[in-house]
Order: sequence, then C-alpha cells, then structure tokens
Amino acid sequence: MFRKILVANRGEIAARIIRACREMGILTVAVYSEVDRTSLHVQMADEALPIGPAASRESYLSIHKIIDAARRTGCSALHPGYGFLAEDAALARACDAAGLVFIGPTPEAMERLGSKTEARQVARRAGVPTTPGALDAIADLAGARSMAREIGFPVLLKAVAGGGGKGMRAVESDSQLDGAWRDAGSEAANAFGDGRLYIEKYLPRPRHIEIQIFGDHEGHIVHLGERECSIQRRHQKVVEESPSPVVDPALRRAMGEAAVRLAQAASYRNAGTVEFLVDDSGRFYFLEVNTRLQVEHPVTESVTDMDLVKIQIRVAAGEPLPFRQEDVTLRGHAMECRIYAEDPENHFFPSPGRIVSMNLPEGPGIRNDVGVTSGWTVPGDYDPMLGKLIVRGGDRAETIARLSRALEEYSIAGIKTNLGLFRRLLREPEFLRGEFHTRWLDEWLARPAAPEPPAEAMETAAILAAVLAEALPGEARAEAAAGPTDSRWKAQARADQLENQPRR
Amino acid sequence: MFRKILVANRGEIAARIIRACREMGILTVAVYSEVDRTSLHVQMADEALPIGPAASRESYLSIHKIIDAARRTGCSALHPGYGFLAEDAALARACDAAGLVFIGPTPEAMERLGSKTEARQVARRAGVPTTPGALDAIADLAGARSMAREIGFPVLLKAVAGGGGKGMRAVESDSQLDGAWRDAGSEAANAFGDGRLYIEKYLPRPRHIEIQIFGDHEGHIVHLGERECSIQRRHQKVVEESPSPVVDPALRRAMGEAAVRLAQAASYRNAGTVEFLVDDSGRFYFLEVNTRLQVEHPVTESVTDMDLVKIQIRVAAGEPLPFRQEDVTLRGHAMECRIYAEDPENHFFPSPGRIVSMNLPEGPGIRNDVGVTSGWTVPGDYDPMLGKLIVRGGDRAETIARLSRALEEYSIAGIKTNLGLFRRLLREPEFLRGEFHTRWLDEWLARPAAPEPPAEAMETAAILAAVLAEALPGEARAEAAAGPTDSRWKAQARADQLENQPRR
Amino acid sequence: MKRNVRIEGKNHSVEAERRAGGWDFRIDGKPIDADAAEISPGLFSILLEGKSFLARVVSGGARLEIEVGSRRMIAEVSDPRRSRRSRGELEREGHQRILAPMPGKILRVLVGKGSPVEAGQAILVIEAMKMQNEVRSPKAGTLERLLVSEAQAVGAGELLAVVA
Amino acid sequence: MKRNVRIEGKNHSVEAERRAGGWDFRIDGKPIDADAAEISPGLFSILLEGKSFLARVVSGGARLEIEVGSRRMIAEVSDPRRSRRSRGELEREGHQRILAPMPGKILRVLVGKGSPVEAGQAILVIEAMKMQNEVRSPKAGTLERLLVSEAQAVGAGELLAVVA
Repeated sequence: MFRKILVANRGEIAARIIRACREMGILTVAVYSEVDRTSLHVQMADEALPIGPAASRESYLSIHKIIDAARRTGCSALHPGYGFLAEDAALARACDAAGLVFIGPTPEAMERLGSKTEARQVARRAGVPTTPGALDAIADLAGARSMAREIGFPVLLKAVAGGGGKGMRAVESDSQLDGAWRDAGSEAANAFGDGRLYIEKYLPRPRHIEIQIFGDHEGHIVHLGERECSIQRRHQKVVEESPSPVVDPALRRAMGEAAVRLAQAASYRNAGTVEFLVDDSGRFYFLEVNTRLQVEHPVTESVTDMDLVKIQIRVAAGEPLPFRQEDVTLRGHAMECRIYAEDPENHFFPSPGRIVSMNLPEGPGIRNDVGVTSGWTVPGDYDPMLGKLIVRGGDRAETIARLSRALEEYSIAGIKTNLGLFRRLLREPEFLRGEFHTRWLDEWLARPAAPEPPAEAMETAAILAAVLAEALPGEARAEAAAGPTDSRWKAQARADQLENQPRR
Repeated sequence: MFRKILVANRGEIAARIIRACREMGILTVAVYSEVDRTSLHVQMADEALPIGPAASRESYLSIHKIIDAARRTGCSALHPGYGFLAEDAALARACDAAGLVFIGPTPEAMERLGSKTEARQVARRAGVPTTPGALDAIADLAGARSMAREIGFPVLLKAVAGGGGKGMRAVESDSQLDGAWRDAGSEAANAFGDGRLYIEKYLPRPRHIEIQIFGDHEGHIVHLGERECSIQRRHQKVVEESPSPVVDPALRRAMGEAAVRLAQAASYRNAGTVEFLVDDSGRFYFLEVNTRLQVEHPVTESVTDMDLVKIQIRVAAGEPLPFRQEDVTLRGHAMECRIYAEDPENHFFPSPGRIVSMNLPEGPGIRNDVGVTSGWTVPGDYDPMLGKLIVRGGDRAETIARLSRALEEYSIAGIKTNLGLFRRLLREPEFLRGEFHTRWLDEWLARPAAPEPPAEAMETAAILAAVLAEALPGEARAEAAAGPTDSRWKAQARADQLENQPRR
Repeated sequence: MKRNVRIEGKNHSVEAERRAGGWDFRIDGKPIDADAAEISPGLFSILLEGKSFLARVVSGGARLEIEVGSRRMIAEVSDPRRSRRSRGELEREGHQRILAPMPGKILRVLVGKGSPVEAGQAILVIEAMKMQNEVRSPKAGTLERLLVSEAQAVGAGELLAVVA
Repeated sequence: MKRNVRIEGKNHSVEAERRAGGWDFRIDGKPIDADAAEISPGLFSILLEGKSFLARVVSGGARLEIEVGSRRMIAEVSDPRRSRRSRGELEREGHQRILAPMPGKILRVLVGKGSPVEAGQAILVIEAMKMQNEVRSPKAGTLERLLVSEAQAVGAGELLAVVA
C-alpha cells in the first residue's frame, strides 16, 4: 500500500480523500494556492505545499507544479479528485513518467472515452444503445444538415471534446441550424481548444441516470447500481439520489451490464461513471463516460456501504476488487444536495465572501462533506460549491423527510447559498413523486413561485430578531449582521440587472 | 398518528426525539428548567415550556409539571427518553390518567421488570439462563450467608430496585459478607428508597452484551441483534458497538430468542433491552431488562438501518411492527463513544462550564448526536454527557479506523472532555483485538499510561500556538484561551486531591 | 429603545425594553408575550406564546435577511429618531449606479462610454467562481460613466458604471 | 515579541515577529521555518517545514492546554520582561488552599474546623452533574479554615478550606 499520497485538489473532495487516507493509515500531502492557505484541506493534511497564486492555471491546473510537489514530498501516488486535472490524460502520463501512481484509469482509457465520438463508437461496438446520430466529428455545416435531416429534428449539436453543457445547442428545425452550428463551434473552441462538433438525436424530456463502475488490474469490472441525476440547473447536477425512482431491478441489471460491457471494451480500470439518458418508456441511451470519481459518489456509498475512495486507492495499488458483482446490494435510499455559494433569489449569482457562521445538520442519517469552515473566506477564484449534504433513509420518503429536517437545521451566514432552493424543492409535489427530467428544474425555476402561506408568528419572530440584531452592541454579532460590502451588493441585486451563465 | 408529542427530557436524547418527530411531521413540545432556556432541545422544538428551577426534582423529575405541560399544549403522547422518569411506572400511569399515550412499555411491564428479582423469576420461567442465586429479596444477613455458601463465593450483593451499580457489592469470601451486606443495603436505601438486596453468583470477567427488543400491540416481538457494552467505567457504559466481536450468528440467535421469550413472558411492548453477561465460553446469563430506549440505541440503528425512535412512536400509536424477525439483517459495524464533560486526566471530575468552541467530525460514516452547542454553558445540574459520536464502517477494523479519524477532528474547547481517553483507547491492542470484559477499562485506567513517543514537531507547533494564543489581542481568541475560573480549577486538579464516584 | 421595522411589505413600530433575564417587547403598541435570547452571533431563540422559533440573521446591512425555519424574510430596521432618507430617495431617478455584484474580474466591456443602452442590455461581463456574469442596464438611457476596463479586478459593490 | 514557554518539562525562549502575511519565529535563538495562521478562536493551522499541524488551545489561563493531533500538551507562557513569581512560589508550603474543582453543592462536610487531617483524607463532598466528588486534603496537618457548610452552592475555584 502507498505510504503517502498527494491530493491534487481543494475543497470538499480534497477533505474527502484525506479522510479516506487517514483511515487507511496513509499520509497525505495537500497543495494550495495563495488564497487557500487556511482552507480545510490544508488543515487536515499531514503536509501542505504552496503551488502558486489564486488563478487555477498557475496552481491547481499546473501539472508541472503538482508533480514537483509530489516528488519533493516523497509521495508514491496522486489522487486527482474531480474537476481541475482529474480527466486530463496528460496528468496521468506525467505521473507515469515521474514514477507516481495515478489513482484513476489509464491515460489511454481517459483519452478514448474523453472523446465523445470515440466513446460512442466504443459503446456501439459493445452493444450499448446510443442515441441516433454521428459517431464521428461532423466536417462542416452541410454535413451537419444532412445528418440532422437523416435522424430528424430536434437534434443536439455537441462538442467532441465536451462536457458540462459547453458547446452544446438544441436545434429544433433546419432554420436554426446555421446559427447554432456557429455558436456551439466557437463555444467549444473557447472551452476546450477544440471546436469540433457532432450531432445526436435530441430527447425532449430524458432522465439522466448513471451507473457507477469499478475495474481492477485483473480485468474484473463491476457496477454499483445507478444514480438518478436528472435534477440539473443548466446542465449542472444539483440533487442526486440512489436508487432512481424509475429504475427497477430489471432495468438496473440491464443498464449495469451495459455499463460493464462498455468498460470492458475500453479496458477500464478504477472508478468511473457511465452516464445514460433514459426516456419515458424506460429505454436507455449511452451519453458519456466520466473517467473519475464523481461529485455525487456519496449517494452510492450510502446505499452500498462501501467507501469508493478507499477502493480507488486499493485498486490503484494493484489490489483486486474486494467484492464481486453478486456481493453488491443496495439498501435503503440516499439523496445529495450540492450546496453552492450562489443566490437563487437573484439569478444564481456566485457569492464568495466570508462565512460568518455555519451550522451543519446532525443526527441520524446525515453526512456532511464540506470544504469550508466558519470564519473562512470563500475565494472567488474557484467553483462555488461549498460542500454536499448527503442523507440516507430506509426508503425515498424517509430520505426526503430527513433531508427536509436537515435543511431546516442547516445555516450559513455571511454569504448567499442555495439552501433555500432545496427547502422549496422538497415541498414540490412533482419532485416528491419523482416526476422529473433533465430540464425539469430549469422549467420549475421559471415558473412563478407559489406565494408562501401567511405566517404571522414567524414574522413576529423575525421582527424581534431584526431589532435585536440591529440594535444590540457586540462586535461578533454586528459582524454577523452586517458584511460591509454586502448591503451595497444587495442593492444592486434587487435591481435585477444581471444574468449569469456557465463559462464557455 | 399523533399530532403533537411532549418530549420529557433534555440534552442529546431530546434533540434525537425531536428530529424523529420532525421527520414524521409530528409537532414537538420541549420542557426546560431555568438553566436550559437556551439549550439545543428548546431551540429545536416547535414549542417550549418552562417547568421550574435547575434542580431535577423540581423540573425534569416532576411528573405533575410534565403532565401539566403536555395537557396545556394539547399533546396526545409523551416520550420520556432515557434517564429522569423514563423507567418510572408512575409517569406511565399518570399519562394514562391524563389521556396521554406514554411512548414505552405498559406500567405493569415496567414494574415487573424493574424489580430485579421479579425479572429473574420471569427469566427463569421463560427458560432464559440466569446466574445462580436468589430469585427473591434476601430477608437478612443469615439468609445471605446461607445463599452465598450454597452458590459459592465470590458472590454479588445487588439491590432489588437497583441499576447502574448502585447498592452493589462483590463479596470474595465469608468474612467480607457482613460489611458488604450493611454498605450495599444502606446505599440501596439511599438511592432507591428500597434497601432490599438479593444475591447472585459473581462472574469474574464477564462481557456485557445486550439484545435490543421491540414489541407491538399485537404481541409480535422481535430482536434487532446485540450490542457489546463491556467497555465500562465504574459500571457506566462508555463505548458500545454492534455486532459484538464475540457473538457469532448461532449465539446471536440463541440470545435473541432468549430475549424474545423473556419479553413475551412479560407481555412486553415497544422498545426494550435485555442485558446479559457472557462468560469466556460463550455461556450467557440474564442480567436485567431496561424498559426504555437506551443511550446506545444508535449502534443498532446503524447496523440495521432502522430508526428506533420512529418505530417507538409508530408502535405506541397502535401500528404493528413494520417488519418481521426475518427482515432484520445486520450490515457492517458501528461503534459509539459517549462524550462526557469530565477530566480523564484528573479522576474524571465533572467539568461543567461554557463551551468556547466545538468542532464536530464530519464525512462518511459519522453520526453526531449532540445536545450542546458552541457558546452554550453546560450546567452542573445534570448528567455530564454532552453527546455521542457514532461511527459506522464496513467491518470492525474500518469502524475503528474511522472513529480514530473522527476523534482527531473532534474538538471541544473551554471545558474538559473525555475525548482524549477515546483517542488513547483506540490505540490499545487489547481493545483493538476485542479482548475485554466489564472490568477491563477500570483495570486499564489503573495501569500506568505508556509514555507518549517523542514528537518534537508537535511540540514546536504547540509552542507557536501557545505564544500566539497568549500574546495576540482579540476578544474572541482571548476568551478561548482563558476561562476565568478555569486556571484556578486546574491548579487544584494538579494537586490530585480528589476522588469521585457515582452518586448512590 | 424604539425601532421601525419593514418586513414582508408592512411597517411596524417596535419597542424593546430590557428587564431582568430578558426583554419586554411591544409591536405596534401591543405587548408581545415573547422571550428572545441570542444563542450565538446572529442566531436568536425566540419563544412566542410558548412557540419556539429559531431566527437566523444570515446577512445584514440595511436589509437584514432573516431565516425562521425554512422561511426567508427581508427586514429593514430604522431608528425613528434618526431621520434618514431611503436609498430610493437618494438615488436619482435619472441616474442609476451599477455596482459590482461580487468580487471578480472584468472579462469584457460590451458598451462604450456615451453609447445608448436598452433596459436589460448587457453592459459588461464579470468573471467570478468560474462563471461569466453579465451585468445589465437597469433602464434605457446613455452610459454616462464607465469606470472599469477589461482584465481589471473589482471588489463587491464597486461602482462600475452610471446610466443616465 | 519575546516569550518564555515551558512545555513537556522543558523551557524555551520564543521570538515572534510579524511580517507581511505571517510571522517569523525563533525558538531558543534558532529560526523556525514555520507559518502560523489562526483559523478560528483558539485554532491554529501551523505549517512547519511543510508539515501541517492543527493546534487547538482547548483551555487557557496560566497553563494553556493544547491539542496537536491527538497529542495533548500543557504550555506555560510568560513574558520575560514582567518578572512574576510562580504560583508555586506564592503558595506557602505550609498552607494549602483547597479550591472547589467545579461548580456544585456541598453535600457533606466530613472534617470539622481545627481537626487533624491525613494526606488524602476526604474533607468534603461536592455534588455536581449527578456525581459525588470527594475533595481530599493534599497534605497531613490541621484543617485551619473551613469556609463552607453543607447544602451551600459553590462556584468553580471558590476557596473551600485551608490545611496548615
């Protein structure tokens, strides 16, 4: 087993990996940018090395600096987490070259499955259903038009190098194709340095359901059931659960076996996720493979009682998978909310700043995977995810009731978060019935919010709290009640002048 | 189902019950003494009523005030938690009289099993093994001597009304019997208002292993496996786990069936625990029944994925048990540490006072059931338990590794706690091998502590922290670094003048 | 002490007097059976006729954002002795100041100084937390002032532009 | 600034000078490659030659109790400019003051004023947190003063008795 591992990430996932290592008796080395000196992952690691300024390109995205940090501290392996360099085959190759074990798949598998068109080809060959459409990049607009007519509108233009909805456009009819082709191409070129596009059939109201897979050096590949990830805002997952409300044992087996076939075809090793779209009639279509640990891996851990990070490390160290397919059973239900520093009341603006106080929910069935602490200043330089709340229960209804209870206990003061969005979502009958698809949340957010029922006593309580908060002396309290820049900011927010969107 | 429940308790168990109610959509009423106005259970409940001064007798032990609070707030049921009035049949009867449902067994079952000798009779009749000895109170010293000679020394004198080691004496030989008989009798009379004693055979190095049982109104009784509770300090459980390292499926079934037979013989309803002593050869002997929810119920919840408080409420509302014996399967392993406000470095002195800051462990497999918050002043009027840390893992080794990791993350500043004791315990090879008995911890604590390995870097870190803590300005930090009464107290503690013991 | 509180679209006058072990409150002249205690900075336990509420002041300034249970409310508190003009009065109808909604970097300036702008038109793009955030004009008019340029770092609340 | 620190039975002289973004430290004259940051009250993140330590000051006063990882240490910090006598010096050998180790209630007084006491003999019993705590004499001698009586409430650190 490894003696020391470099954790090439920050935030909650770095803390998650460090916890797994600590439980395995493995030393950890954190790396940090200038603004992360006092962050949780630096506190938790056994060693910590600065790797540059706030800008990711000069710190968390610098393969050179990260490999150098691993070498200087005598690490024998590196865990990339998710995001940053996690799906960059160049990091995996640099690890090989430096004599470090990269805790993840081989660079060849990363490259093959990282190309969306190549992954579709692998899927087809493995007999895994894919949406109708191209298996290769489309050469030009004419090619796009002829393919679109062949499979029939609506279609989806997607970036070959893509992910996260970047370089993607839904096209309803022939007349929109021209503009969409141009926009998607330039967006893809900006985001990935690769403007190539392909086309697939657009499914109007699909669910996003993914299968967790695991492979070892001996070629054993298993799946750990599904995660339902249809609750997305602008192609970003927000709530995930397992099992899916629409997956029965037969569908689970079919999807699981398809995912395993695909992974076998790509000689896949370590943890990965095969994403599918599922239509109303339960037909599933391969979407893409994520060649890394997912943000939402804890929901699978909760229903399988396995620690995926520990298994990742064991498999990377050459150990065989410690279980077989027939040993994997799902028990109970789990759901995860991604807590973001953003303002759902105001176009989901990012909301970096100082966390004045933070109360996490506790008690039965609660898991907090959080990357920030009370008193810490969330920098504006990285992804706005503060952490995840994962809840498990005996069944979906208990899990949702528990999650509601947990969200009432949760509070973060000083910055805006999307906690209120989840509280509202968990009262929505369609959500409670499990009736949703990948665009459901965007549509739901666009609906006028139902007026809240009158609650005179709550108003009175708020009035009294407001008066005491405003009038009482006390430095600490005053600090909680008035971030200096905050009020100016809110004045602006109220004016409703802004709109935000994922970076292209 | 009940609309509103009165929670007749405080601290972590009150918070635990409120959480279960909230998840079930049931309103809760907290009661509180003067010193508990800002305590967590008052914050969490839907309603809160003051019931008197700090002294338990005038607040949490006042049946009259509690029933009155339930009536005034329109509650239809009452949950007693553990401790205080939880095993007092008079409360159950007062609930009946007031038209309230008592969430627990019938008063008849409480009385029958609350008498240790009567419980032994029930066990004998149900074919449950008991230690050799008396089935009735012993009339006088002569009777004690003849019984002791019959079963052979060493013997144990125990209070008929007893519990928690009060009114209990181990007697090695005939010559000690006289004094022990007198001391135990007066201790029992003081503690329970009932000085009657009985005798049973003393097992020298037994394990304490208990079976969780559950019964409903239809007479179904099931067991939920065992809890290993041998890690005790002066007869008080400190660490509990499930499954026990020495219980195999055959022993589990035998003990479980014995517990169920006993419960059936007593027409038992709702949650209860049948405690056994288990000797080296795996023979088990009935010890006593706890007619309530146990402190350590979360370890059973963790391995069964059931919520015992919710089942208690459902069964009390007349619902049948939602599962059968064959549906109960244990999965993984769980361990609990009871976090006390006490100083293990100095005779386990209680340590009430203000909690300056508190950091709970988080991440996979962690459950915090805590009754206090940062900034709160722990009153000196009640039990010193602050809360419980419960950890689950795939097996015992992973659970212990995770618990060690969690204990490193755990910190409470401002008052003394026994966190350090657990950190030390989890490095002890005998504990790690599961080789212990009910007196093992007391013996281990009496051993000279192994000198800690040198750790120069840790010393340097402590030096720097000390200098900054002492020298830096800042009100908040100064507060953390210097409780005004604390230093005087420690000066005393150092003098090593004290000795404490459970109240008789 | 006396305060005016505006909440959920209504104005209330609130009196709070300290007494032993707590406060006496009146709202709009009516005594309130309430006991309020500050648990930790910004967190208040409030017992109202026996009902228990946990009120959290999650962000502050002129408009306090308060959560009670899962309910979120905005409260504006003012001291009736201090006559102060509201932001609305101070802000000239004709001149709208555009402030940075978050710390970040000006990625693009989309409209030049002196150019006409539509209501809702994007004026510039700030990058923060991996997101591009378009800052739009609150009204139709002319971009009278433009105080930032591309690649410049800005703090939250910093004045970016003025539309007249 | 300069401080003397006594820890794990050894004395060290420590110099700490602020610099941009942190501190320069010397221990016993030797420069230390360390970066220390206070995360929250009493919680310090300390990087020592790249090793990361979390030091928690869990209780304070003249003797700071500090946890580093699962290691617990007692540190006494003094300012070399201020000459102060230690508690040991101040406390007369012959007179031992017995202080309440915790807030509680005097349940029983076991020895009368003026009576002889053995070292380790129980003098009184304080009840706190449902526990009876016997307070014992640190030395053989006479109970010179007795300042409390049964049923009396006492605060932590309150003087209970003096043995001479």
